[in-house]
Amino acid sequence: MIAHLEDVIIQTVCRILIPFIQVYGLYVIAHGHHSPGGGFQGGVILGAGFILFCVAYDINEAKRRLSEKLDTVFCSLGLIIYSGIGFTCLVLGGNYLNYSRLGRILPVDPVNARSLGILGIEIGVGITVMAVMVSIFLDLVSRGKHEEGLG
Amino acid sequence: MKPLALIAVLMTGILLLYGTIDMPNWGDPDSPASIHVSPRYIEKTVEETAVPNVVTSALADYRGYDTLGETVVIFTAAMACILLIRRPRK
Amino acid sequence: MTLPFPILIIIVPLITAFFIPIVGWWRRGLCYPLVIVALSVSVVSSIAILHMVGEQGTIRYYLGSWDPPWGIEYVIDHLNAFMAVIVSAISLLVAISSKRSVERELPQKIVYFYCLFLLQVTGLLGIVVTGDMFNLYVFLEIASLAGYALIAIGEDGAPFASFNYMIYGTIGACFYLLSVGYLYVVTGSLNMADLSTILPRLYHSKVVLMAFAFFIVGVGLKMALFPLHVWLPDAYTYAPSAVSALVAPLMTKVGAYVLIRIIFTVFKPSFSVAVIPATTILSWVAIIAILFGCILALGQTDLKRMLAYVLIAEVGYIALGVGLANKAGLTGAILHILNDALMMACLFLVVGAILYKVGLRNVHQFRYLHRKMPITMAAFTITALSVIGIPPTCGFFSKWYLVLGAISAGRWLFTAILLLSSLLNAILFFRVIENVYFEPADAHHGGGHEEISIDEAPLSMLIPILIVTAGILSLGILSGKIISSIIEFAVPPGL
Amino acid sequence: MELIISKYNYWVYIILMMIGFYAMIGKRNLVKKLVGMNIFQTAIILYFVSTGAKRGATIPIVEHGHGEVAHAIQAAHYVNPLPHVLMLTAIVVMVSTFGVALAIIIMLYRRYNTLEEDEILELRK
Repeated sequence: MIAHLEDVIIQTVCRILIPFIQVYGLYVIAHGHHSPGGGFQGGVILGAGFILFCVAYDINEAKRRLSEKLDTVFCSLGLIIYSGIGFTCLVLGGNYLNYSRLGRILPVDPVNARSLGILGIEIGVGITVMAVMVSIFLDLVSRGKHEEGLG
Repeated sequence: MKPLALIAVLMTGILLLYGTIDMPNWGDPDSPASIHVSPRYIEKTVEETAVPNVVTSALADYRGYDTLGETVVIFTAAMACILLIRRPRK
Repeated sequence: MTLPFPILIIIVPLITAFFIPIVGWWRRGLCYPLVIVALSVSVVSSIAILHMVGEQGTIRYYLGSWDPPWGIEYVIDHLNAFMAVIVSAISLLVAISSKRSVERELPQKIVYFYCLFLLQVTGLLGIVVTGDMFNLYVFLEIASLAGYALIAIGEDGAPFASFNYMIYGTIGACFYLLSVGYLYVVTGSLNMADLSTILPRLYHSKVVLMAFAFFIVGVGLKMALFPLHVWLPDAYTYAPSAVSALVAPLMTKVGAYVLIRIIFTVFKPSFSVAVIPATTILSWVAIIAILFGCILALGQTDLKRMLAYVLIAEVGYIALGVGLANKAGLTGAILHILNDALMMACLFLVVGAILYKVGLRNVHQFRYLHRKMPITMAAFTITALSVIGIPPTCGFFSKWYLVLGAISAGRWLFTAILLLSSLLNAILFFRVIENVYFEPADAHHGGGHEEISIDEAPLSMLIPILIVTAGILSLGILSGKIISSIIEFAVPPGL
Repeated sequence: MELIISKYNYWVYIILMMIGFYAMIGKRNLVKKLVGMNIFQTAIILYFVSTGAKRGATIPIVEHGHGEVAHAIQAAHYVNPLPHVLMLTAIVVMVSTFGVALAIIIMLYRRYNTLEEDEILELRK
């Protein structure tokens, strides 16, 4: 077990750095339309921000901010958003995942409705990928016993 | 066991190489792959989905169902890790 | 307005799988009924699709309303609908019977077990229904990943067996992906129907030849065809009983379906029979698989391991039917997919019930089991007769068509081996039945039999076993009707 | 010789793939098998992405000014996006398989305290 040093330098640097990582992750998700990026890359960056927090502070500290239960809910929430959008397109009369049907409920023409549908998909994927990265990291690192911390 | 593995590896490698003889050269613009299906993605994406990034439009719209399957794959991995390793707090 | 059935089969179990972790935190007991409801919805919609296909012929469903070569499409003809009904029906029955054994083996992890159970079934249904090569790879990966995890939670040897299964399964999936890549480079499209129109011009190009070879190896690995079956006995023996009852009948059959789809739909029979003797090689491999499976099954004392080797022999039957590449052979193969799914489901459910109730695995310790569990052992005997191929049961009819196919293909050696394997199966199963029903000779000197109370498996396990046994018997009688209404059209043209 | 020059990307991916394939089936240690699996899958991703390349083409993001008439977009100017889309899926599949494989290895180490295949086989008997 690595002796957990209360290292002030690492913790203050992380405390400053992590918000910018998360904003950059949101930027990558949101700008999937115009620049390389999208749900997966943005979700991984958000997950990496949280993993940095786990490494800098102890896992119990991190679990106070994002509990095990909330993490599992986020995992399924992203996918529910994704298939929910597909399902609303189904309900609105199109085939599954046909975003142009969203134009009926959103005040946009079918082409921009597709663009909004893609943005909704990216958000759903981003949430799921972030939650999955955090959940797999916490499980693999602490070998299942979260309360014992890293290593 | 090791020489057997070596033979299997060499045989697969030779078969794969034999398969690449008829393939188009690297990067030539009129190879079948860049003529048959993908031109429509590039030319029509702004017109149909108002998304300039062709990869994102192909990923989330033209082949959006693949991405749903992909996200389900990563969701399965998360559930598998929880099922296999996580120990309930004694 | 008609419900969009093709997508309902996949989406309902998928969305339920997402809700189960959330519901599981809130109230654990709600997961099991949710799984049953989701699977029964997909059973109903797959039967409705089979009905619609019967009337209108092939159904095409464009995902995202993009037309085929650009978007992903679902193509459902007789073969797809038939497989979808088998997969969803058997997974529903296994889900019903899994309640007790899961509660005993994995008390805290029921929520995540059922989530992965549903994801595995969704993956299998996704493979069966899709008409796009890459989409098939994605759902193949979902099904196998859920399979690796479910098998790894079994008894002592399970994690190592699942690790080996993962290595072989990943090699198989990557070979499949590589072949899709080889076809993509030369044709430019990923859609099955589109490929089957472009490929005839390229039948003599080396790339297509290699793509076909690696398809066969990749799918053979997933389907545990003879030389590539090394991972199967350990994986299915150490898996928990509910998981082996789900994976054994379905995973290999879906692999066989993909093999049929590649050999006869993507590559026209003119390629797989005439240009390269793929089907003759396949039939020879299948013959060795049948012999290998039956002979090795003789040597096993653990019932589950014996059934795993019988499963390898059954996969050999299907591959033989495909290898014969004539109408009778292929009808036998497709009918055998149905029959074998039923038989393997019933056998593994019976083994699960025995393990749950008595905890015995060694075949020799099964004495007087017919008194303790009369109904379960009766079901075991009927299924054993079906595996051997005795007329009233369904096993006979698929073997009958295989023999017919072998004779019409003029392969007398194959017919001889088919009959020999039935004999080996007979020896195999009668050894077990003899242990169960008849006292050994040396026990006659003892006093009267001590009174054994009937201690039958719980109801939630017994009903699925009875349904499957009734299925085995009734489908045996109805097989003529099944062939004329479904399999007649499912057999690819041009054979 | 011309065959090798004009098709060298296929040679590279095959060599990489065979190294990974050998490690997967030849090596005894479980973690080395996993490293081989990673090389094996990365080689396939390299193959797919190299099929999409076009000489003299830019990244597949279509520049179009808002409002002014967009000049006709030729497909030859942009790289073929489809392999990139497929490989996003393959990368995610690789990561997920790796996560589950590491989870299984942790279970094995917790149970047998070794990662050598032959030692595990003996302990299991």
